[in-house]
Amino acid sequence: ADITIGVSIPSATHGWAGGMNWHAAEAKRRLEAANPGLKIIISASGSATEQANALEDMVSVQNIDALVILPFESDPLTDPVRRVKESGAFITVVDRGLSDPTIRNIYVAGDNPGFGRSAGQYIAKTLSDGGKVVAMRGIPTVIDDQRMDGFLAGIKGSKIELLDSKHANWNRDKAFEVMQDFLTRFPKIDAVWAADDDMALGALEAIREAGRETEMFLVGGGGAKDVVAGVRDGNSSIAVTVLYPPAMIATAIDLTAARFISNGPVEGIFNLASPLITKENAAAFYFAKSPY
Amino acid sequence: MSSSNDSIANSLDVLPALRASGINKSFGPIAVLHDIDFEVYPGEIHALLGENGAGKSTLVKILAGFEQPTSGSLAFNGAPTVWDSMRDAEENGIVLIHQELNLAGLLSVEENIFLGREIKKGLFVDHTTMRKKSRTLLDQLECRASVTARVDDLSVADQQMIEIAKATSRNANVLFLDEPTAVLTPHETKSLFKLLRRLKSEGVAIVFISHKLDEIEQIADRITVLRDGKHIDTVPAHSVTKDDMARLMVGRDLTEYFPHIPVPDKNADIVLSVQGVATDTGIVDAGFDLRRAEVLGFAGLQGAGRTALMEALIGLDPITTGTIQQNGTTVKFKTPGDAKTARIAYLTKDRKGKGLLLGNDLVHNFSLFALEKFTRFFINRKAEKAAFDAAAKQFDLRAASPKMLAGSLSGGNQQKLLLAKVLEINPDIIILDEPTRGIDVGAKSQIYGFIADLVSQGRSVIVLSSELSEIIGLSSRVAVMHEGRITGVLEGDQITEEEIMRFATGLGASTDAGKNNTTTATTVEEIS
Amino acid sequence: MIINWKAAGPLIALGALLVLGTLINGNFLSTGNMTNILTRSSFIGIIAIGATFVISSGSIDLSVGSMAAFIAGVMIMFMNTLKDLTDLMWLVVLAGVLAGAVLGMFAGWLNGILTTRGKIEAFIVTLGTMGIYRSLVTYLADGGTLSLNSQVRSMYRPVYYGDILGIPFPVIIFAAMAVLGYVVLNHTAYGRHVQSVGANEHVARYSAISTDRVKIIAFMIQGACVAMATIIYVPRLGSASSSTGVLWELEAIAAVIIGGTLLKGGYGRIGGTVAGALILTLIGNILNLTDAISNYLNGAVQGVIIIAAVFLQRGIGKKQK
Amino acid sequence: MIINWKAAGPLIALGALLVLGTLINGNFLSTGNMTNILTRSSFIGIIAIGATFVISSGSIDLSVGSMAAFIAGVMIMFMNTLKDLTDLMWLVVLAGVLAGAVLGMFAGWLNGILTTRGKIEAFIVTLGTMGIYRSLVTYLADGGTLSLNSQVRSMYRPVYYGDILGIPFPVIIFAAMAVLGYVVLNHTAYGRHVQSVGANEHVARYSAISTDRVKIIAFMIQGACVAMATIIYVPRLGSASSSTGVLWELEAIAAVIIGGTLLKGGYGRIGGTVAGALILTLIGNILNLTDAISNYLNGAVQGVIIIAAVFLQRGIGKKQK
Ligand SMILES: Nc1ncnc2c1ncn2[C@@H]1O[C@H](COP(=O)(O)OP(=O)(O)OP(=O)(O)O)[C@@H](O)[C@H]1O
Ligand SMILES: Nc1ncnc2c1ncn2[C@@H]1O[C@H](COP(=O)(O)OP(=O)(O)OP(=O)(O)O)[C@@H](O)[C@H]1O
Ligand SMILES: [Mg+2]
Ligand SMILES: [Mg+2]
Repeated sequence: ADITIGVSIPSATHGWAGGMNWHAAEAKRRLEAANPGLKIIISASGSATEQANALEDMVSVQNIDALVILPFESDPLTDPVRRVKESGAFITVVDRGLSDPTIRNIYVAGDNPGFGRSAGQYIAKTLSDGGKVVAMRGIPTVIDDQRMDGFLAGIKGSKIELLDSKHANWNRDKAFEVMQDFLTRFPKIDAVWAADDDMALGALEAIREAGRETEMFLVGGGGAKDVVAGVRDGNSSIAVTVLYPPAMIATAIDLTAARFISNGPVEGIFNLASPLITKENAAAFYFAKSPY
Repeated sequence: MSSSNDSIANSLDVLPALRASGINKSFGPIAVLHDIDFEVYPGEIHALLGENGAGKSTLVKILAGFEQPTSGSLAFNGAPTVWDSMRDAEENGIVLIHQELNLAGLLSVEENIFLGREIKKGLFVDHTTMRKKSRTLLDQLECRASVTARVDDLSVADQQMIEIAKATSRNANVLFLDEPTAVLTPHETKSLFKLLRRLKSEGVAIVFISHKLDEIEQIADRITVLRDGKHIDTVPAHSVTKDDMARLMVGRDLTEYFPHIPVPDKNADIVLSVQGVATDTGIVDAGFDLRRAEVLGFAGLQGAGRTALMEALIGLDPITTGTIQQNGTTVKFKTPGDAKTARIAYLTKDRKGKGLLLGNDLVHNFSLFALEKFTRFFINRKAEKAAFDAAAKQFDLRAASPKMLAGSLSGGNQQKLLLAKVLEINPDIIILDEPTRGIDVGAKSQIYGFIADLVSQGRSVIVLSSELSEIIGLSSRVAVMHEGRITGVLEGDQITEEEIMRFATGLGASTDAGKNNTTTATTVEEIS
Repeated sequence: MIINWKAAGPLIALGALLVLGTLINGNFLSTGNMTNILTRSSFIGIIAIGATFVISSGSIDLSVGSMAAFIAGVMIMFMNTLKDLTDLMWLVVLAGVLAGAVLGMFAGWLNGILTTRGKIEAFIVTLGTMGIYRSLVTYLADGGTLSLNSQVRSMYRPVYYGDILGIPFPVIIFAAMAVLGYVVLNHTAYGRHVQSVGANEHVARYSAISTDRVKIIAFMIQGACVAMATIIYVPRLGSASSSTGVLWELEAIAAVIIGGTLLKGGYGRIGGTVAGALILTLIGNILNLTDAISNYLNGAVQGVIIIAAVFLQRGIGKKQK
Repeated sequence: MIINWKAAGPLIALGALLVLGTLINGNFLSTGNMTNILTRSSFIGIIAIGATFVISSGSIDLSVGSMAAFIAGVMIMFMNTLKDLTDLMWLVVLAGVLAGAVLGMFAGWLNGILTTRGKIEAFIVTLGTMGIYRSLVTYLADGGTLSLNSQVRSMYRPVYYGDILGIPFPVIIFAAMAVLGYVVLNHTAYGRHVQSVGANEHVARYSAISTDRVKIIAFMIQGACVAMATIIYVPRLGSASSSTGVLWELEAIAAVIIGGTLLKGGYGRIGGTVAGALILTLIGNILNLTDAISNYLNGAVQGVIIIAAVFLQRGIGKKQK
């Protein structure tokens, strides 16, 4: 191959990551078919250490010309990516920025604080007379913190009372149980914010089981297709969700490939906003074939 | 009964190496030792005698610091002592060879011998020296096991020799041997006795436990007899006969030793016919016939392959070539379960490792082999318990409770439990490997009685034993093995120690009394 | 005073947690919460009943969590496919359930065969199959989530959400499995054999017990239990993904050990296992009912309670003896 | 022809993987790649050397991954604090390294004490401490990432990235630890005691060996090894978070077992452990070099290779005998 692009992403341990893996594979298929000289190597890693290993292998064995990376964590991967950069590769960072912004050539940025904020603001606006809210967080990580902080910022100044927030590990089963216990604990809940659609779906099941779906609404996040479909059809207690497109990896691969194929000097920051997905616009965010 | 307790003390005019006074020991509510006084002098071999469960092992464990007495005191070289731990005792040169083997099977011979007492060169262990010393120790015992072999790969007898070598490497002042000869052949016993006599001459105090009274006669200076946890008497060995010993132990006269077992006639049905069997465990072209209602003895030196042959026959090890016929039809036992279905039972000689679940209760152990008998869909615990009670009575099993753990039984009672377990399936063919290992004289004749009963019911018994007297006393015919082959089958008048030993050493029949005569004589001499 | 600490250990821990829960939240003892706890315990509980057999036999099965995810995935795909072939939804569900059961027993058999015939430590075999099943379900789901067709699901829902006389269906199954497990372990020849093989494999072999068979069956019981847990799991959320069942193996093993079964084999207690599963669920429930403890420390609290619960029976029990 | 399969098993697997890697990618055998593999193996390898002791002694330690994360977290916080107190960066690093070592040994000691004095199965103790350390590091990091101050880091960097005569520093440490471990296990009284405790604790006790002490020291060696691995890990990524070291325990145990050490204790092989660690790293490396296999199936490939590697020595080895 004339041009080798390495794509390093976290492995598909939960829905959103699964969607992202799928979009990466789609992009590879599409781009390789269209550009015979292009080779894309996707490597999914289960931890920051494994991802650092994968980066080393891309440099020393695969001789990549460009790297598209969605870092497992920002700080620990900064140095390994720097070493890739030192090998002369072009660097595209996706979603989570590195600690040192000078390393990257392209940054396709997700907006985690905005993700939380949109949800918070929506709830604050909908419950303008005040209301009681519980929140469901993911696995304790920086992203999770950013989303939560964004959410708190979103409801700041409103009459919303945050009853409690618990970690449900981006996991439907855990969310189901946490929600059951929230329902036991709080006689009145007006809204639930889940920092990920998988968790929203789990929580929804628990609410249905308790027969309290008319009492409260849910706000999810991520844009899982089941949730998007529900929002679109308006028949779900999940009123809205916040977009955090797993397809951003495809965008990043496209941008990186374009840099080599069209020889265009593509560099810079591409901010992906985290807009609300509502009944009105949901259809546009529905990908039938994506696993997420 | 009066005793001559102090005669040796007076004559030697030395302090006892170890003295116990007023020892009581209870396990929970069960008292097993009552007010025992005991002493052993340097340069003395003091035999401890008693029925199974009399408390011999418990007493020596207390003396060696492995158990704490409930009450009573110890004195070491005259000074009162309390062994806080076995380590404490061991540091004072008190060494105990347990009744059951205590070796780390995955480690080598040399590693076991020096375990906890490694010889070091600076920071590191000195393999070379330890191997050399191990070799010397084993050579003294005339044990040929390789010092680098894994203990698991050795025979039980060799393992026992490793235990002895381990004990002697400790430079003991007081050496306790709890039935060391139970798994040894006469030949090995002889090597052991040579060693014991040497240690004795070096001033070591030795306490020796055995149920083989002729051994006691040979080696002991004094004899202490326990019965039901009580001290019965301590006497100089030369003052008593074997019959006296037995009477002291059991409390009554022992009559007929071996029961009369009728010899089946030559045309009796052949229940088991083995032809040309070979295995990967060292058996070569083994063949024999077992008749209905007979006791077929199997004799041979240690490692001759008797156990290996039987284990292969019942499906524990694969048979590479050869055929087995049971009652005229060819059979193939792929697993011990197949043999069991064919009503063949095998009693292992390794009761601790392969016979009993030491951490389980007696009933569980008893019924394990014959469990189907008590099971329709569920286990009928009542029937199970009833069968156990019956067996316990039949085999004179002395246990505090059926709920106690098999591991807490005395050695001899474990053996009885094991016998009861394998006989519970009501087998047609019974293979007994060292059936009286660790059994006291009284119980021994009981077990011989069972064997006679089995035969009178038309069952056939194979007995493997390293006690020639047992083989000769019980068997109507004796198969002798040597290096994996059956070298001869002796009948009637041919069954003598000399003849058996000729075949066991591979010399063949004694019809030609010519050139081999001297060799034979030496071998027999060495072995008896 | 002699207390049987072995048996009492888990019960004391259970009691202590119940008191703690009551103190923390008034709703703790409500029927709703108790029902939730029991229902939730059923998954791990049922799996742990199987694990009691495997562990009693001296083995261990690390693959149960992934196996559950894999079975759930296959069941869902299978039912979704069948649904297009027939309109009889009950038939679809029944077929799915059967497929799950068969697959579970097959998976258990595979673990057993590799362990016995391959002479590979169960730890390694099941570490391997754990990775394999986890991968396969990820692959089947294309990295995402497999969701059960909603029509099938509405037929299947009662298996999780239904109840008989107010007792949720999963709880009934859990109880039935516990009774069955108890009877098999303590009142059948097989149960004795399992514990004998775990206690001393040589002795078992010399007692004409086919040790390989006993172990393989133990793994198959484990597989069947995993399948049963999965069968009631699938209708709950109607989905399976790569994150389904993660760490269930550790929870199941913890439940078994907390319950008093010895990890080295030879002795199993189904009653204790049930208590162990309840304890684990209770810890999670109580942590959810309070915000006294930083969320970040949940794992630490769990760790401390697990160690304490086992200490209650092992440490103290031993000393008493 | 008699081959010692026990010893050859891991080497054959290693050889097969090397051939496979070469076939897959021409650059596989390049110095760069080989250096990477060796360097990478050092973490798991060093931890696995400690695990060889624990497993030989008949215990198991599931806490090593979390322990590594916790030690890394504490080291980073400690160094970041010290950095404000002194300008001598080498002193800061030295103090951090020492703190890590002490903490590691302490954590090992704690596992040991709970196992021996508390009479709790090592599996449960270390499952508990695994949760505890994981929680603590999450708590310390406030749910996020603890990052080492960049000034300290530049002083510390060579410990991971430096080399002596072209041999990376971590590889040198790994080799040194392996030699040390080998000597201790095979040529000291302690090494024999460890194996005898694992083979038969009763016998060891009857040989006047203080079995508790032996086990506690084994856990402390494990702790020290975890600390050593962490000490070279910290400069690599310069951070610690709740996801640091996840599943390292399984990798370490797998390396040990692949290497031929018996899980039930009594027999340990440091050389095999080193081979086992290399095998595991190689699998990951080869999977990174090819996209012939769907990423989703990585775990399955790993699982199969692990089982196959152990089968090579256990299954075949046994049959030969
Ligand atoms: N740990 C224990 N718990 C309960 N009872 C025990 C325990 N150890 C020994 N016993 C009992 O103490 C009694 C004496 O046992 P001991 O082993 O000392 O007998 P022994 O004289 O050595 O018999 P043998 O000749 O059969 O070896 C037996 O009844 C035995 O069951
Ligand atoms: N060459 C061998 N290879 C493997 N196993 C063996 C070999 N020889 C014997 N064994 C096994 O070792 C065990 C015990 O051996 P041991 O020497 O005590 O028995 P044996 O050969 O039958 O001697 P004896 O005739 O005294 O009973 C048996 O289970 C036997 O199967
Ligand atoms: Mg005894
Ligand atoms: Mg024999």
